Amino acid sequence: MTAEFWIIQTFNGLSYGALLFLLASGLSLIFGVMRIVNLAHGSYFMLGGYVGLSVVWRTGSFTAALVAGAVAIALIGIGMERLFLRRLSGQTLGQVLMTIGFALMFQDLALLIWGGDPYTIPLPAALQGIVTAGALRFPTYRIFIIVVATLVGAALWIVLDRTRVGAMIRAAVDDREMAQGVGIHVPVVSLGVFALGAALAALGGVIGGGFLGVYPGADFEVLPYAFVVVIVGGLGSLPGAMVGSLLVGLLDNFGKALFPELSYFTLFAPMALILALRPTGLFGRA
Amino acid sequence: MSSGLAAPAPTLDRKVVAGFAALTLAGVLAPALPAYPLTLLTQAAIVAVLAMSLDILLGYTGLPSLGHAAYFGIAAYTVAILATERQMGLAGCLVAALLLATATAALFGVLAIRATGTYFLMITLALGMVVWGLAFRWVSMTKGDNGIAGVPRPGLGLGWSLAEPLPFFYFALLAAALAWAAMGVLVRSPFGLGLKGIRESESRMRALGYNVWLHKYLAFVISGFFAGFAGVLWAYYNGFVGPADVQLVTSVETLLMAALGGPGTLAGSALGAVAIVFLKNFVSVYTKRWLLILGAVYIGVILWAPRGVLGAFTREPRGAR
Amino acid sequence: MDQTRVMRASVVEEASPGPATGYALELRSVSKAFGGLRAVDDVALAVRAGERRALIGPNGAGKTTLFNVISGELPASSGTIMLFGRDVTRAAVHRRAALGLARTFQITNVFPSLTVLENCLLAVQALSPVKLAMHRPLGRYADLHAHARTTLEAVGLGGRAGAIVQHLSHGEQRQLEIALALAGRPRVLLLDEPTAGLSPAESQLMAGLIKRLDPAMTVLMIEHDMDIALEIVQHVTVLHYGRVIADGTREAVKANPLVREIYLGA
Amino acid sequence: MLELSDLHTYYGESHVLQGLTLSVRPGEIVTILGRNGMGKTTLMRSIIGFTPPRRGRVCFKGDDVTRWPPFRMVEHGMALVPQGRRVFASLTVRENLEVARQSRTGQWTLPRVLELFPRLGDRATNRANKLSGGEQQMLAIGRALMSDPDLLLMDEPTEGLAPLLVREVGRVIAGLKREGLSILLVEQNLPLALSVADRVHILSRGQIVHSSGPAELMANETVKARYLGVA
Amino acid sequence: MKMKVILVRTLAAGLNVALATTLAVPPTAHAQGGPIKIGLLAPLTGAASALGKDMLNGTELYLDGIGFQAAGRKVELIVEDTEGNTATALTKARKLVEQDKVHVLTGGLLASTGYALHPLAEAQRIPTTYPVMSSDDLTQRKPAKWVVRTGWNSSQSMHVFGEWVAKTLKYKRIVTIGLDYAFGWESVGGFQRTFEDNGGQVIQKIWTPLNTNDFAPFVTQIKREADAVFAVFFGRAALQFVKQYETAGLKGRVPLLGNGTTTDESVLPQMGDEALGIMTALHYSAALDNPANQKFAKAFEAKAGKIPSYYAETCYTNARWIVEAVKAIGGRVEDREALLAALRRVELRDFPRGPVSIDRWGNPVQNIYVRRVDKVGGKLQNSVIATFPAVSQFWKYDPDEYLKQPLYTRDHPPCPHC
Repeated sequence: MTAEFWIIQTFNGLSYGALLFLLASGLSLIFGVMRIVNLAHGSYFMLGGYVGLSVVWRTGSFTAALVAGAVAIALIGIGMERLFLRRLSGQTLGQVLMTIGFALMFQDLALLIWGGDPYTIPLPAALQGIVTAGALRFPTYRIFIIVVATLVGAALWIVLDRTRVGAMIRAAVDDREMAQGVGIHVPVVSLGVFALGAALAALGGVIGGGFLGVYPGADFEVLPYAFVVVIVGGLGSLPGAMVGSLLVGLLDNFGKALFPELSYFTLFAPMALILALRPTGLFGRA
Repeated sequence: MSSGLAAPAPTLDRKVVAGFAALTLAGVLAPALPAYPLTLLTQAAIVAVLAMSLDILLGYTGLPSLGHAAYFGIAAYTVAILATERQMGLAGCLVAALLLATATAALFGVLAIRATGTYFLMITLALGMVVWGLAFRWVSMTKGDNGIAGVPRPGLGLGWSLAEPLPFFYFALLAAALAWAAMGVLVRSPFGLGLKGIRESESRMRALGYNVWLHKYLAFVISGFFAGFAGVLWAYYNGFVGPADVQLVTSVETLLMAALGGPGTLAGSALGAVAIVFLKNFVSVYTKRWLLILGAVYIGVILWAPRGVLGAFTREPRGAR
Repeated sequence: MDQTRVMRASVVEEASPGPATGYALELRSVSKAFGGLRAVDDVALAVRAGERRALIGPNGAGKTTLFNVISGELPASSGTIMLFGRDVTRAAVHRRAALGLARTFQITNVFPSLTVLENCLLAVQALSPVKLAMHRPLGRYADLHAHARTTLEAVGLGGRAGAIVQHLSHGEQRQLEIALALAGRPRVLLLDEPTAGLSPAESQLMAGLIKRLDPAMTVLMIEHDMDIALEIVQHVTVLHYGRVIADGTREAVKANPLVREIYLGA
Repeated sequence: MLELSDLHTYYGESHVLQGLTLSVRPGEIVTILGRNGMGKTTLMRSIIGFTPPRRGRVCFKGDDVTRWPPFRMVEHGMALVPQGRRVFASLTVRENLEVARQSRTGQWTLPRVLELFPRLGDRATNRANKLSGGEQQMLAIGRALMSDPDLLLMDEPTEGLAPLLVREVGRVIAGLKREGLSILLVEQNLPLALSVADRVHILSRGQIVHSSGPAELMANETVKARYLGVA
Repeated sequence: MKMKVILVRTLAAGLNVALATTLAVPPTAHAQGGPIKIGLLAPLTGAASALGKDMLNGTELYLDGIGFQAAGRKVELIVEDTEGNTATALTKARKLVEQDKVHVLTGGLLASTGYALHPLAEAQRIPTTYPVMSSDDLTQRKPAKWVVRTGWNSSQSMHVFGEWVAKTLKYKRIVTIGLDYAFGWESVGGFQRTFEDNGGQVIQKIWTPLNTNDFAPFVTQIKREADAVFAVFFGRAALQFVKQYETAGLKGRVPLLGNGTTTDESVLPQMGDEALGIMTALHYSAALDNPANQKFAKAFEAKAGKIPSYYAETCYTNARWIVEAVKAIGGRVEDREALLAALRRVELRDFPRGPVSIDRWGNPVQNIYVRRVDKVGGKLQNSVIATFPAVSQFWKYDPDEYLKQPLYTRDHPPCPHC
């Protein structure tokens, strides 16, 4: 194992983890504020990719695809929360089962609208190159993913930790009822968080569509990863989602590279270990 | 002691009666059934055992597990590997598979029982994925994504072959009925009442002197045992075991079955299992858009009959969280 | 019946060893802190076997917290808890119950979707190995049923055995709350506001019920209704800010100026 | 200001408030006394909307606000200092105050609240769960004031506080009254309750069993003994 | 209360009645003179649904062309969705055989499904054809009497390709990367065997789990001293791999070779210039220049709006194959033994893929084409650059000797130069 191997694989793991962060941070936020275990979150990722793909086809603009994907899926999320999930407020199991129903429907709708062919989202020329550093070669697009995730993470952190809106969200996480009792429109906050979570997943879907592609089945393929991240990091914790994403990205990558025979075991076993020691995850609170 | 203290004669629950009627009817009608409905009925009987095993946790103890396919799958894999590579017979396969499934549940239980509510959901999901990861990637043992095909139906040495659909149906029906009876006694036993108590109030159970952890743990292990039992039947029924049998979607579907039928009623879980097996396999005959319909049905049931189909007919609300 | 008898014997057996201090329940400088707040602060308490004692104090004085520490729901931050001379400070809740400690809850804590009889059966089988039996339906255990029905009769719920608990009135649920604690034939009983939310008539019934309890049973009760409390107990302990500020006969406590100030602003 | 008529509130099957009627006039402090478990906190929860009454009417500033969601109540000028303080543990002191600020500009601003409770200013960047009980109580009151209320609901603000702090809370309440705030106060500390109240009600088993001025109650040993006292 | 009991009972009872009545098939349905029923298993939902659609379109295209008539009888096509899941495929196969009483069972995607269907076909004695499922052993060490393969097997074209790469391209050191299951193993195994028999060396073998979507951890391991990389992927994995191979900067530095599905027309139109120059081998290319294929490709494009993939061709050919067999026995499909024998006797020269006959293990003997991805008229295509006629699954080896060798797996052939 050369130093080059370690550097490149670490880079691969980081960039994959960055993509996972986009996916998992929304899942974690939604759980934190609303206690909803959203099994349709992978669907947001997939649908976001498809919407982005359609937009690139029409407009040729990757930026437009990012925006349109995030907005469209945010709207879907709003519809789901407002019209369906809210009615089951407080019923964990009912909500879980309902999100499964949605996941199935989204899967079929995607097939109906976009067909079953796999696609990749065409990238703008600027993101296609390779950055070389000595003998090391880093794909520009993977650097881009890391940059986007870093920016999103920083923005989320600033909003959550430094703004009044963020304080309102955390207040709702701490004590939902009392948050209403000090005048916070908790239903609106919830809706906003749900929309934001869906939009982040969709953003991940569009960005992922540039190198993982957009295809049927992507929803349930990424979902376990998102859950592992959230479980390891701790439900409802943004720092947890950050650390969890990187950990999972790296574990997955090195597991595949070093022990291909046990690659999923190397991912899930440490997770089980973490849970055994800290049932609420690294950053979770009971 | 005051008067009239004799224990009431064990009255048979109406659901038990209905269940017996359904089993008997299925048994009587089976020879008249066309082969495919018979096949589906066989499948439903097996999956019903799985759903009921989950209901011990979900409906009776109030622990929603999202990793139940693990024990089912481990048992199925054990049978498949032993039957194809070691030509082991029914008894050997059964014992080995049940031991392994139960042992896995015993191990996972230690990790999972500490958590409650959503955390329990998530931890079982994670543990389920550990097993899936092994099934998928431990290629030398499980043949990875190829799965293990050609699991022979067991010979019973009774002169008739289980390879034919009808004998196998009776075999599966009998096995399912036995499992149902065993679980039925369990949930009506003092231990089973303890589970219901835990579902309703853990703190009170502790105050009464129950070791709540032990009760939950035993329920977890027993539930894994019966899931394993279903897995044994499944391996023989399908003749094929693959990673799809242990994946998240299978666990989710099992949870749906238990929940749709009304958690806390074994017969309800069985009904949920039957309903979903038939729904999946018949809607898909008539339309390519069956997933859409299935999803819509799930959502509809949860919205309008949140306690499940059977639960909607029973008087008492259930403590499913 | 046999199994129940065996169970009783074993309880006594477990409870008897240990140095005899003469107290059924003894607390030595027990404290419980939540973060910076000392909800229970250096409490010493000694209750003789068969004694009836009330624990009073204004809201937030730490009474329920103290109960939770005694029963084991909350671990004590420091101090020692002795049950019949045996140190149970680190024992789990169910271990203490097995030693003969039972409690009721201030907010009714029963099993709402089960029947009254099932509730009581849960309590009856709790201290017997039968609770882990899985091979026979509960209906076959005639002795458990008999015991459960006796207990229900004793608290006046004999006619309601088949009712689902959540359909009971609040008063009946409070009676059941007591029945659950009594079913295990405890030697030390902690009652947390047994009359909370009851009408005056219901409260009187409850008081009567408590008064009729086996005189050998040690009873420690939190009660806000002083009429009721003083009717039942001889001894009163007053808790304020987590500390014991008065301890003695009811007359002595009534006359205590500090107590009067807290309660009446006099 | 606030008029409650014939409120009935249930927790599940349990009938907690059994036809309760009372009113708070502008600038007045009305105190509710009563032992534990008599429905005092439920009353507060019913008014603010956490546990809406099943029957009866809540009128606030002339509007029927029965079953409004709590945040609308707050917008309408009601604020709650809840039992057990319930400050947002993971928020800083400043954030706890900021999130409660209503958009309209009124007389209660962050600087004024910090002026009232200088201790909070010192600890503005500390997380609320690091505060002492007394500080948390100040924060809960300050947080309620940030919405610039016309009516303040205070549920046992002295619970678990040391005597010195109890007096401090009393001073604050008296000060707020001078500002013209209407207050509905649930209290078990009799001296404090009587010192600030204009009128006193005693709640027992979900009903008002005694209403009078504070002086009358002070003098009425029978009522005190029956519903509040040890003897 | 009573009402509810009745409801529950009705539910239970109704279930049985429903089974007994509505689901029952009238006994007259399968008498001689009814339609000839073909049951097709295809993944119409799930990750492989695009391939399933091609399979369905190819089959329908042929049957449309003959007006769903053969040997004077109507032909009925009954399609079942497998979700790309073997367990589901088994259930649906039982449905087709047991409920629909199909005369021929066909379709299926995954090799694992092929092995799982084998015992079913034998037990049910149902004439079965495999147009897609390519696992070697289905027609080698574990052939099934009742199964005829109308498609190909995994190593068949790779034997040709390994030798061709060694002899024509003269590459010496090759890294293989492929999907970690039977199809990948057998494709790599076939390639490695003839490549090494002709002087080449496989210096590294990388296996990727089937659900890999990020290939970076694998691509970045490829040894730099390789003359070329040989890849085995299909569907979206092919799309992702080829794209990520380019993204990692390997394209243009290390030439990419592959098995046929890696650049199959099912994914080729969605690829960009990153696919240009990849050389592969298969028994078909949409760009094949023969009259039958031109006619087929044109008709398929008209029907499906896309160029035909090998999945489309193989199912089109498969449908014709079945119909030819039906015609050969005068439409007496109820005679299963006769139908099976006829299926094994079909030998035609004008399939789109070229002439095909069947060997005694049930596998086609057919042309293998070496192809290169070119851009023609702005579109990517698999241009045929070499043709090897009448290739058997045993290539130039003696069948008996060949069958003494173990099946190609993860570890066989071994990798002495790794």
